[in-house]
Amino acid sequence: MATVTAPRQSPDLVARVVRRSLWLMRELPVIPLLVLAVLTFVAIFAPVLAPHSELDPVKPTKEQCVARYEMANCPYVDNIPPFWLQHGNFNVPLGTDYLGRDILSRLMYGARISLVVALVGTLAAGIIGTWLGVLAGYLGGWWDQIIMRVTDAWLTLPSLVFAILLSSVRGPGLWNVVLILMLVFWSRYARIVRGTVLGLREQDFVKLAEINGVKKLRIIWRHIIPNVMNTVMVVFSLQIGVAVIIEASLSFLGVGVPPPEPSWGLMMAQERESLMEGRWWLAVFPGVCITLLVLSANMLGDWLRVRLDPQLRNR
Amino acid sequence: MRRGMFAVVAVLALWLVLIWGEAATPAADPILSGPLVKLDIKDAEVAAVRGKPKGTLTVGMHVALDPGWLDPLEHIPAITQQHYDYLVHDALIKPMPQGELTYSLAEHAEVAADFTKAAFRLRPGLKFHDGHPLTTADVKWTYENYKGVHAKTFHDKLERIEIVDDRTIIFHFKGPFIDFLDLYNGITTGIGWILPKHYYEQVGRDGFKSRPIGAGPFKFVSQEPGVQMVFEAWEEYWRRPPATKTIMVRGIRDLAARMAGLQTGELDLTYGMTGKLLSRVMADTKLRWNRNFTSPWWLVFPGYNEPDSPFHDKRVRQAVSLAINRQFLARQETQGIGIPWGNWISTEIRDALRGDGKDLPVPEYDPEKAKQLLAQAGFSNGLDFEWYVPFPPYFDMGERILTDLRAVGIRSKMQTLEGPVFRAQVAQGRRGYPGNRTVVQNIDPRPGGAKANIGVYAVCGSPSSFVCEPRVEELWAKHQASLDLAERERLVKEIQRILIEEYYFVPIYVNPFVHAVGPKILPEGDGVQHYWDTLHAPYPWPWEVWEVKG
Amino acid sequence: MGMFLLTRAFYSVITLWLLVSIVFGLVRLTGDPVKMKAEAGADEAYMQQLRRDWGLDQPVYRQYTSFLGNLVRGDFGHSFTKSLAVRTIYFDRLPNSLKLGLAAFAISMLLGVPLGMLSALKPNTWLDSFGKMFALLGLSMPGFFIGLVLVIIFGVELGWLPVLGKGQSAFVWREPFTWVAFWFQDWQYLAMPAFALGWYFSGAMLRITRSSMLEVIGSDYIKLMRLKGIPEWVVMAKHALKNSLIPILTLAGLNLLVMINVAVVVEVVFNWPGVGQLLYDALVNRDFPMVQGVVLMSGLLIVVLNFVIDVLYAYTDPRIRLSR
Amino acid sequence: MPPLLQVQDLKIYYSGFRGTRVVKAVDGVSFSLEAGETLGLVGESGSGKSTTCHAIVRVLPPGARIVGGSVLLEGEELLEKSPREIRAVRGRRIATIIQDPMSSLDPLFTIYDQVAEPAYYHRALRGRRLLQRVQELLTAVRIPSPEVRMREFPHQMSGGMRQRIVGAIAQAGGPQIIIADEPTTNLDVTIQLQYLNLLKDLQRSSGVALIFVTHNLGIVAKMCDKVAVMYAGKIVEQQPVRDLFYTPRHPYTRALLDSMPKLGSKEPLYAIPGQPPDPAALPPGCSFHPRCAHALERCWTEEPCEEHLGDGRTVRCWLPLQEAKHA
Repeated sequence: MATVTAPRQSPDLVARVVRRSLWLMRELPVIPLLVLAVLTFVAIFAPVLAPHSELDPVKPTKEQCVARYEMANCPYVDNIPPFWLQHGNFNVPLGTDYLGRDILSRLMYGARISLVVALVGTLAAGIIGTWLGVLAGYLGGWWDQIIMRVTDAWLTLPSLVFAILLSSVRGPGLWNVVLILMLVFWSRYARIVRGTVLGLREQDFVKLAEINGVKKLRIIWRHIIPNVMNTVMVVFSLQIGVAVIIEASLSFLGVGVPPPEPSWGLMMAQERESLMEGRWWLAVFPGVCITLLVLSANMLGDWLRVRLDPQLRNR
Repeated sequence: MRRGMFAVVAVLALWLVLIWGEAATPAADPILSGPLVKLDIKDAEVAAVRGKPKGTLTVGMHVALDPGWLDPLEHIPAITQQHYDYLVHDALIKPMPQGELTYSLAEHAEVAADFTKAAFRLRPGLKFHDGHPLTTADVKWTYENYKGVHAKTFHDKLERIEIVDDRTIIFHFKGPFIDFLDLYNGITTGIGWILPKHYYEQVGRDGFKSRPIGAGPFKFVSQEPGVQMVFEAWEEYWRRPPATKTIMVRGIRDLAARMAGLQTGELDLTYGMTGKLLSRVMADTKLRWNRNFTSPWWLVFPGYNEPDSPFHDKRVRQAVSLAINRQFLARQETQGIGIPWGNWISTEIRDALRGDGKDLPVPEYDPEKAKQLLAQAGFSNGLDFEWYVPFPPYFDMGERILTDLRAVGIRSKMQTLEGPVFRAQVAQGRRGYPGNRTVVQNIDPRPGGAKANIGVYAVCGSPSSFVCEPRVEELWAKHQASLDLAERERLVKEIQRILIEEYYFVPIYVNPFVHAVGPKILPEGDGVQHYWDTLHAPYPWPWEVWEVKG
Repeated sequence: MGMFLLTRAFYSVITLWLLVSIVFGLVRLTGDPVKMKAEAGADEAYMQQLRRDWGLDQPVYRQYTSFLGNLVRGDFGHSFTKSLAVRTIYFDRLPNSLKLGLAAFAISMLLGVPLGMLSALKPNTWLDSFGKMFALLGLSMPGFFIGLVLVIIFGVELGWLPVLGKGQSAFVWREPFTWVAFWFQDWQYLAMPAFALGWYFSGAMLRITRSSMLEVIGSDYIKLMRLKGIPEWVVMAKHALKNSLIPILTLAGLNLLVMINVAVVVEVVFNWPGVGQLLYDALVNRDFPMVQGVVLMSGLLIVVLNFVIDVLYAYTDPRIRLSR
Repeated sequence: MPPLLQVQDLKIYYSGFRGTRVVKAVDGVSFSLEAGETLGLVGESGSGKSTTCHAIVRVLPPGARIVGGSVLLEGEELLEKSPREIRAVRGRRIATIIQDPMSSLDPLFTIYDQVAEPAYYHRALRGRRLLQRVQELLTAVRIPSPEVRMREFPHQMSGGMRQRIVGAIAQAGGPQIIIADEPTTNLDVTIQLQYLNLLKDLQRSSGVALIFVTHNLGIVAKMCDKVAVMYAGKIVEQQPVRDLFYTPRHPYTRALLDSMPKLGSKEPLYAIPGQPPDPAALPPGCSFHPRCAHALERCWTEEPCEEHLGDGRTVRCWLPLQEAKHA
């Protein structure tokens, strides 16, 4: 009945590395990571990778001008379709917009805006929210009451409404969007971190430090903060997707990143009318980019959540 | 054959009698004693035949609807409100296709030669929608209770109002009030539109806004604030019964949605169809469209006269003008129907200089020269300014201009504001824009002569001042002091020339405010264009003449 | 339990007061609202008069106290751009939003809850993967993108559905015969916005249903139920559902409120004249009394709902109900 | 006549999502049980005891599959029954008591609801008779004033009471076998004793067979007729309880016995060296060899077969202990 299994030998190194990486591949969400990596790469190296300027029209040839406008000389040719459609060409692979600008280049620079806004905004919110959450949870008493009541009031406002409200105070602009994201999202960290800290405060290593007379700030710094980092990481990864959507929505509604910057949401808003003309790609390309980015961020976030903090449910 | 001839003669005779009768009435008894200003007020056309109203006209407005528009007492200076004034209310005199001043509720008007008195006589038998008679008491009450734009001017200048009888009223002013008829003329301000005293006092401000009545051709039926308003023909309107039974106005800001509505027949009339979808409007054989030239676009540089502003240098302002490819811009934005123009005031306006080369040259497009000028002004690497603020919702056009500017090295980003916010900032003039690195793109089809536009934007004392120059001030002071109309005209034209030649205003092209109508609108073919005959009107009033298929 | 509810009620009031103050403060930060009413050529006197009309010539603390006082009386002030009382406009728009919100809510529940339950019952199967992907996509696609894609396909290409507003039917408070008819008319207008709005929330519903069902199903008492040999559907319908219902209903309630009050993006994309569009219009037009009104109404409803959930929670869970 | 319950070569594997990782949780388990008999199933946590029990009534966590073997209840194959048929076995013929009394009752339903359910579905009792039956059951497990307590909710009961209620639920369907999966782990020692006595009494009065899962050898000695020792998914030794304690044949059993504290002894306790094996990565050969003091070369490579020693005794070892006297 008992069959003899393979003899125990030291497997050779190559096989081990291969096995190990195969195992990692199974565990890691490969596709989302790949998408994120590509988008980040594109965002960082947009000036090198982009075939054209994101703000200036692509210089047309004389033939194009004649064909399109019956003019020998024109500043740009608008609404060139993507290369697989009739009249498309590989110089502008995804075509041009109504101002003759290369869509591919605009999408590449758009990745920059989305990522910078979402990352910086979420990070800043994370720092503020974590500190407030730690203070509320660890110090307790009035600190807790005041911080948590403000947090509750803050959370009452749906995030998009709050963001629009703030944007009407601050006006449009990339860094204003970052500020808005920070102001909107800190409360989510504060609420969750506080809960985690309440649990930590009762743990023996904290009690021990307290008995030994370690200063509060030092306890927070040495014992509390490192232990809430898992929670913070998970919330962070899940908030990034939301932040990207909020930025796109604000720009779509015309209160976010101002033109002519190529924010994806803005690109969609500007080309809404082109849908009626059958030029669906103008609005769909940026939409697909947003969806890909958010989807990847969310999948990564889910994976992190399972890995780092199974208790944390849909927040 | 003989019978036909006879009929023609009979009709001719009848027509002559009518003409005679029409011509006879204005020679009524004078109200004021003493010398009078010679007024050019046209007579109203009263329909002889009274037909039955039929059909529904659905209008797609490109802005959200404001119930406040139904109350002229709190009139805002936006021309959009006149859309509703003309529906529900009526004025003593108002612009009509016949002329800028046309008799409506009044059948006779006089202004004393020293501009200190004005008198009106109402038509006999006027009524409000509820059947209550409209008398001079309502006219007086409306004047005294007016709170809207220019209210202070009216109240400060008024000495007293004298009611001679139910149909005759005299306004006595403290001093000469030269602009009185321009302002009382049912446009620019709301004070000319007569409201029912008894009803307004009964229901109050909010009540009136939610259910207004007036003396206009259409009765208010219902509204969803911001979404839609429904009006119904009032067959007892003095001039004629409206030809359309129901007018429904819907607020749809999105151009694509208005386009879709037109094509599906959900909308019969839309405005502001310029931009990305114009070619589609033009291509659709079911639709009829036309341009309706309102006024030229212009750029202005708030704070240009401060030394640290990059636009302080005339060469930079000139470079901006040279950088704009007006021909191509008009082609992209308006399919080539916008006319590149050299003045910032519309040619339809009294005393305006023409900008097509007759009085002022069409501005040229020369990016190389623009770059040279910039380099001479010390901006050889180009310059960045803070905001480009286009007139809403012409954001595409704004970005096109911004792209032209980028091509010569003038770079910026665009601030997209909604209508009220944009207008409010313009209203504050230079103070509406912090810093002095902003370019504003505006348009203002303002009736009341070229002096009205200059008085608002180009003199130091105006709250909305963008230009403040000693040379202009001097000429303006002379203009204000003068009672000689010919000299006033000469001065106004001189000011316009300075403003353009110094590039304080950079005109672009005359805006064709394109409207489109669906197949339901009568008459068939291009006859529909006569609805737009009223001078200075971007919208097709009077509404009582609109005909649709039943 | 009395003590518990009293504390919760007190917290709710504090939260509301803070919310009101935050909104009031933010709105004051935006500068002089009167300037928004002015236009080129408007004179200072006109603006002064407006300022007096709206009580803006008072010092800030007086404005604040009278603002609070008015709120307590249910008076949200007058809209700047729509010229009527904020309350009137809000309640005129509310039926439209309710119609859209309820339809989207129904979609989110009908898609989200059963799919979530199925995913939980058959974890790690193709069905679960499909559910996961469906939820993730819904959560990852911005509403305006779903909206635009729907418009392209069903509005422009196929021409099946209208893309313009909510149709002719209207709910008019003054005309009672519209009160019933309104809900049953013009469904073709409702289809796309309701789906665009519903998908996002069905994603959220699916996830919460799945996770809370999984938690319950994994619990010992469900295991014991099965070991007792009780029919599976009884176990699911009676025990598992009742136990996982609290988080599901909490989220559903909040979602419903959000869908009704602040579906800004979808309402803007589809020209749906609801509260969300009202809020957006008010914001971009700097109509601050209107903004305050809508934001406070939505905040108020959420605070009230949270309180109601606490009360219901206390009642359904014997552990709280039977405590002091 | 076949035995009441016969488990033959039962194999249960857990697999990951895409079938990538296979964990042999139960690997070839066989035992049998007669009416009125008590079988003890002993082993460290993770050795497959609970999985075996749950597999008998086919309530398995997601991802677990029965890959082979048979389970015969009075000669009927349970593994081939339809879900509907197996449900009729659960609670009615084989009842189960699970580990945690604190969490095994639904907090939202009354005690009455939960005790009544098996009687409602399996014995088709309704109305007054159902009420009576529940009262009887609660009385039988010595719940004071049952007519009052059965209207209460689980959180109002003490731990011991809850566990007795779970016992009552197990009785409610009138089963032939009760599987008790570590029913006393979370109870205080005195309450443990009470509970075990109660179970013994119930068994005596109703003649039900018991499978008693535990890691506590003391309880085994008190409760069971025969014992099966599990290690890493396999039964390594099976003997009547007395023989097992006096002549353990497998080194693991021996080690377990050695690690029991003995009254009056001051010697340091013996601890089995090493860690319990990771079921996902079992060592080749005999799973116990890394911890075995007597491991041979053979133990590293070849897995021992199950050796039958007569009278239902079995052992899985290349070098069974020969009559080693237990001190």
